[in-house]
Amino acid sequence: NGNEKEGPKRMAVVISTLNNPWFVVLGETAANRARELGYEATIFDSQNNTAKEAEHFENIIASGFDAILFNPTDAEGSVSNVKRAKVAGIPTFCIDREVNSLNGPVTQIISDNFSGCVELGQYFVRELNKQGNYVELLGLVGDNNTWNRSKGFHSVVDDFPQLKMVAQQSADFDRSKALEVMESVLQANPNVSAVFCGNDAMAMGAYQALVASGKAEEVKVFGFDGAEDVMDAIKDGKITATAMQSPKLMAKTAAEMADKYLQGDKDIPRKIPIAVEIVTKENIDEFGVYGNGE
Amino acid sequence: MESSTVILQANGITKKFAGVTALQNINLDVHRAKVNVVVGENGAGKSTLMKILSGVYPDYEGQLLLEGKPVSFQNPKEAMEKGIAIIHQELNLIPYLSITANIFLGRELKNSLGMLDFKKMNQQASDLLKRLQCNLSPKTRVGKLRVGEQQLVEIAKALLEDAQVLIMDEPTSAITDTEVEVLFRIISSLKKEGVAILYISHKLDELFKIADRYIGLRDGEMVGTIEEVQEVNKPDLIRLMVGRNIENTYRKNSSASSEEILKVKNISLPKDISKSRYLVQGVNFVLHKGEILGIFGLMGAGRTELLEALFGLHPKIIMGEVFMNGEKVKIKSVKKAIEFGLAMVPEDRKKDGLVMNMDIARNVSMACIDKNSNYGLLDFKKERNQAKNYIKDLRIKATSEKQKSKNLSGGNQQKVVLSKWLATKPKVIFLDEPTRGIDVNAKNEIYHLINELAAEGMGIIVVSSELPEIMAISDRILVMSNSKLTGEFQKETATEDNIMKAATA
Amino acid sequence: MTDFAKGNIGNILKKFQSIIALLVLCIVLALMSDKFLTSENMWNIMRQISINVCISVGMTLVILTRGIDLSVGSILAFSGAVAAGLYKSGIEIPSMDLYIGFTILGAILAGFSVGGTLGAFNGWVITRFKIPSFVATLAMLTIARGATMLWTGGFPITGLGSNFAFIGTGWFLGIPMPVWITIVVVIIAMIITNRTKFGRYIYAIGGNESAARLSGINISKIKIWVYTIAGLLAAVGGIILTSRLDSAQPNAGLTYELDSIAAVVIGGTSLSGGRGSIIGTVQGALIIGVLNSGLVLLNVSPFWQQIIKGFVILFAVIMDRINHPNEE
Amino acid sequence: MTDFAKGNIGNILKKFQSIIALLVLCIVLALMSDKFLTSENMWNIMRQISINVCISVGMTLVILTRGIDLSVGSILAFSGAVAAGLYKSGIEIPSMDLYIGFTILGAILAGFSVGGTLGAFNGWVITRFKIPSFVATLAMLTIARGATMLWTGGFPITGLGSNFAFIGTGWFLGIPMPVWITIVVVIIAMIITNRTKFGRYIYAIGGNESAARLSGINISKIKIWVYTIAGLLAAVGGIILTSRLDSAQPNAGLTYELDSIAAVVIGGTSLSGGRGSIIGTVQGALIIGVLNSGLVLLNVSPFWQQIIKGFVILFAVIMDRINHPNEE
Ligand SMILES: Nc1ncnc2c1ncn2[C@@H]1O[C@H](COP(=O)(O)OP(=O)(O)OP(=O)(O)O)[C@@H](O)[C@H]1O
Ligand SMILES: Nc1ncnc2c1ncn2[C@@H]1O[C@H](COP(=O)(O)OP(=O)(O)OP(=O)(O)O)[C@@H](O)[C@H]1O
Ligand SMILES: [Mg+2]
Ligand SMILES: [Mg+2]
Repeated sequence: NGNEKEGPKRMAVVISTLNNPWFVVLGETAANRARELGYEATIFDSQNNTAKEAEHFENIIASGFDAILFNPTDAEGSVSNVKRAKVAGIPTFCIDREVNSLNGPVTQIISDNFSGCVELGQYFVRELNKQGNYVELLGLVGDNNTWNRSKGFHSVVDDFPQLKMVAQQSADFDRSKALEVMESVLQANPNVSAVFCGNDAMAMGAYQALVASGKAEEVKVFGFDGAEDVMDAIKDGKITATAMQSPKLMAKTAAEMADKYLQGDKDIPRKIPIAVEIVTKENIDEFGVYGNGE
Repeated sequence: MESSTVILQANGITKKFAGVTALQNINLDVHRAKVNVVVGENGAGKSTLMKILSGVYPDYEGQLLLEGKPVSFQNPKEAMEKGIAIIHQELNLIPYLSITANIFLGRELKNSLGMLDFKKMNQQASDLLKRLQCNLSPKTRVGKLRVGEQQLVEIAKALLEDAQVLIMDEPTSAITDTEVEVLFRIISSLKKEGVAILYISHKLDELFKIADRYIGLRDGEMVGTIEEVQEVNKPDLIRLMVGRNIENTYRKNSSASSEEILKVKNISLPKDISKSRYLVQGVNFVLHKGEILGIFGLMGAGRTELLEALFGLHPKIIMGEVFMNGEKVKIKSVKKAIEFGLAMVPEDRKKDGLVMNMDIARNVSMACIDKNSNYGLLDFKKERNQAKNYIKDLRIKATSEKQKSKNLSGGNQQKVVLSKWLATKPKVIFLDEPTRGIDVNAKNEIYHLINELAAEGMGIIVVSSELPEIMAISDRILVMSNSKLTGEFQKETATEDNIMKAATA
Repeated sequence: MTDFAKGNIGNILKKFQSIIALLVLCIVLALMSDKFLTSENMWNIMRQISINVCISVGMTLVILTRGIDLSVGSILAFSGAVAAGLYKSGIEIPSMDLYIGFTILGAILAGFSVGGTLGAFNGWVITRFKIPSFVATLAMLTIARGATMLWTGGFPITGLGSNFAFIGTGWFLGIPMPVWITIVVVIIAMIITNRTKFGRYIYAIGGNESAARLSGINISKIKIWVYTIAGLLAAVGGIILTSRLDSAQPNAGLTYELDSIAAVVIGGTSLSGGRGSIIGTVQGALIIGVLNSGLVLLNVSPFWQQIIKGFVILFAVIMDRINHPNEE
Repeated sequence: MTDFAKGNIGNILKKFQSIIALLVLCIVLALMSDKFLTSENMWNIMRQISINVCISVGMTLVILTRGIDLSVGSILAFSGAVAAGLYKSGIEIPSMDLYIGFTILGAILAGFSVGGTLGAFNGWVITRFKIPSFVATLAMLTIARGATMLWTGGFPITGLGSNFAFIGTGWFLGIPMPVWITIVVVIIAMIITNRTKFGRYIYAIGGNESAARLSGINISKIKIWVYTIAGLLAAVGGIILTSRLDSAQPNAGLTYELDSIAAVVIGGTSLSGGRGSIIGTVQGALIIGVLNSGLVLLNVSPFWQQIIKGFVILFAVIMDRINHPNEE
């Protein structure tokens, strides 16, 4: 193990993807906090690919990092990686997403997509007061976050028979795809009263489609993430709500926990849930972009 | 006074390719208003020299003088601008473009708007074609043309701009005798205009008709020139090229037996599914053991298609019956054909004959690879020895059996193709234009070979567009004209004009 | 005589095969959804394919020379990001406290020159070192994407304002701006390919490069220009996209190269060069666009959409083959 | 004489160029990081490239015949998912309350047959309709991906247990299993390409298809086999991956085709067919693998990594060009 080697200790920040600003924030905040605490920090991009992630872990173990701040690509697929790190004596600290292993990581600082979308769903139902046609834009259909969010949302909304989902399409978490898909969906379903989007990029795309077809007023848009432009859009009442996962808070906590652990203080809860908060025009002023914790 | 007769002069030209020295210190004069014929065996360096004169190869040692002034061309265009045009040995056309587009390629005419001037170009193109007495529409896609017609387009290309030096590297290798006549008429008219013609051909007979002086190349070196062409005869030329006399090994006594080795009944090959037009129609003939059967015809008669059909290349559409040694056979594929003991040396060795990137040994064993493998694994030693033997027997000019085929000259490539097929130990071999673009020496060697094979009891079918050749080597001559058999002659009864009659029937 | 007639039918089929395919597709969709044949939906489709058409026009030229360009998607993203970045924040050089601001036009031109330069670099590498376009542009695909990430830091550049948005979302004489741009691009490209030396040389190089060289055509020059144009048109696409989204996404244009190649090939352009047309490509892009929006209109599951698209591509190309049997 | 000598040096360079490139790379990395030359790291690299090597061996055969296979990534995902799914839940047909369970071996064979079948379909379409492999496999890329999504419903299939995991994570005689598998694949492939008729025919077809046809070679048969093998090896990769992750990811193998083509080309195989070697491809894959882990060891930012990789690909291919100047 690398604890006796000279020079500053090193933390690896493994992020599921950098193709989405939300995760870039997550990664960079964690890395910066680690640096503030006097560590070398390196960011690894798993490109939403559990195989790539496994490679990163092997390289990390080989080059003897001291701790891993870990944003997993897959609850199951990532477990083996965490275990391998543990065997090599490198502690792992999960951020944002869970891995299905209680004793694998030192701790898991998670904001549960599912429960987040449960809350969002409840707000959604209230906003539409229990009736109307709505559209759902899914993320990458191969990505399990897509489905965690979708399931959380439906676990609430499906109990209300007057809420009819007239279209469920994928827009790959991508703004332009969302714009195009939404344009077409609006052709088939002129009278929808809400759009639920799997992330904020898609929410912005959907909103632009609504603007283009002059429906921006009557159709409510719901996002997920708390990205900059969506926060602004909520301020201006363009987008109804998003779910704020506070990536910055999670990232900072993770880095601090890791520091604490490396200092020798081992008593750290196995799970540190970070509440997912619904951001609306009413409470928007309580939030910074990507959550608080400046 | 020199400059008046000599328009183009090459001093001490040397050209090396990776490994090979193609040209060694060549000094060449090209005379105005004359047909300067360059003769030499395959691989002597004729094409290479021409490519240097026409700017295709910008890098070489030595110097070129045009009208006494030193010139060096970076690309063919510069040579063209200086009035040096070339017809290449290989066709250089764009299949998907029209005849006009090909003729004007790189020299397009533009209208006032800077756009292509189709009208004007088509006009000029059709004028050129008329001049060549070829009645094709200039708008036809070149890909649709036959080899012969494509070569006419190449000639038209060279005639577009009035060059002062016109290089022709085997321009007649694929065109009909009538078309040749037209070309010669054009050449002599160009001569009158003072144009210098550089002419290369392996058809010696046509050289006597047009040559004003001969320049001999051998193994990349000048071996002298002949200025007085009147008293030059074939042996002289051959001596100039080969350096020694070679007696024509023409077919003296037939080795044909009465035993039928191959018999085809009423073979037809429709041009397309709707059997409205045929490439081959109702062909019947027999081939005897040890017999050399010549098939003559003008370009496009359908001879290649006939051979291809028999060789199992068109199994889906071929109609009729084939018998080998008396029993009916169904040739469903080339593989089957080879198993039945057929072999075919194709018309176009570059396209269909060889894998140019592979060495000689691999090419030779291509069609008989099972012979060179044991327990399913290839035996390289066997393969190389096989190739060595053929290089010896057929006198293939190559550094070793490991030399890549693409670095061989035409004639030697042809010999490799022959070896490849002889290696399959065939009972019947089809030779489609076996001597196209091959020098007298190699020709004779191949004739000799054919005779030997026949003597060993092989049945041989030779397709050729050269009447003298056919008459010289065949025991029996079939004539095809637009896809039908139009005549059959025994060696004795065959004469030039009754064959020609049948061919143009 | 019969032959002649047959030839004609063949030609007609060849000429109009993709149009026919397109019509069939449209009729089917119109029958399945009454929402399909609305003018609004038609404009949507037009607007949506406009970017693909711009890219595919460049791709067509490249493929006509027997090349391929895998880097268009990344170049699109980079030039879009550069334009957006410069327009929003200009260039600041604190050291010599210098600030250069950019007008919309300036920013757009900057984006174009980025696209053109990267394209030219592709062409230069390909011709100078005689390496396959597939590899050269594969490398550029990675490089330009990385450059985009560096430039944007992984964050979208948003909030470009309504003037910039006009390019992608505005209307002019009752036609959306992107469609206008595309029409102009297509017309110019058609003139170039059919009526100019340059276009003629493109076909010649694709048909038989060595013959073209022997005719004194400067292969390298033509090719470099072709790849430059491809890069330029990718940049045009990038500007349109950025302006439509009012945001330059770091991962914009991912896998656009595949859509574009699909459009070109469905349009009947041969990957072995020398045969094809701009108008065919436009039809190819239309087929894909109509299919995309149709599948969404019918609310087909995203899973099935991929499978169906795959088979449509196959089908279209097989049709082309059947109409050009003996061409490579 | 000098000529001869020069020829020799040339040959040596040609033979060993990618090895040289590899050594240079390794030395540089070893100097820059003491962690590089550890046996652990070496095994990592081996294990990491094993999947790419398996795929790239198939890709090499395809490219030698002058084709290309863009569908390997999707086929990898699909066959991995099928194997995992069958092993975990078997087949249930409630209607006739039938249940078929699968052993590990059974599941793996099922995965192979899926890969082989899709590959064979590629080959069949390409030869039967004479359409470019690029398009046929592009279609398959979409189709197989869609099929994977349908089969998995978009969810990873996980919890396959330690026996299954052994294939991807186990060690045998001090060597990781994936490396064993790869070694076997490579050796077989080398024998096939260099010493068998089949291999010779592959080169012949790539070198000059019509000459090959006239030599009695059944082009279609050979090609169909080649694409089948490519599919099969993609499946092998899929099994290894699934077992390593103890989970079949629906979006596994995205863009693997590009890594694989890069490996083949860096290994000196010509995209215009007929020239190249398996061993070269292995070296190509090694270069990429070493680079990947090296960039991480040197703690290069992910954005820069893409850019550097792009330039390395360019550099490697240009070197190949310089050593094979006059080959197509
Ligand atoms: N590109 C090349 N690379 C290597 N060697 C070459 C190349 N081109 C020609 N050679 C060699 O140069 C010599 C001359 O070739 P060239 O084609 O000029 O002969 P030729 O007289 O035209 O033969 P033929 O009458 O068959 O056309 C031959 O030995 C040939 O092997
Ligand atoms: N590329 C082609 N496209 C259409 N028809 C062709 C083509 N090539 C040949 N043909 C037709 O096929 C028939 C035979 O042509 P081909 O040139 O093979 O005859 P051939 O007797 O073998 O002549 P040669 O062998 O001397 O070239 C002719 O009627 C010709 O019109
Ligand atoms: Mg020659
Ligand atoms: Mg013929």
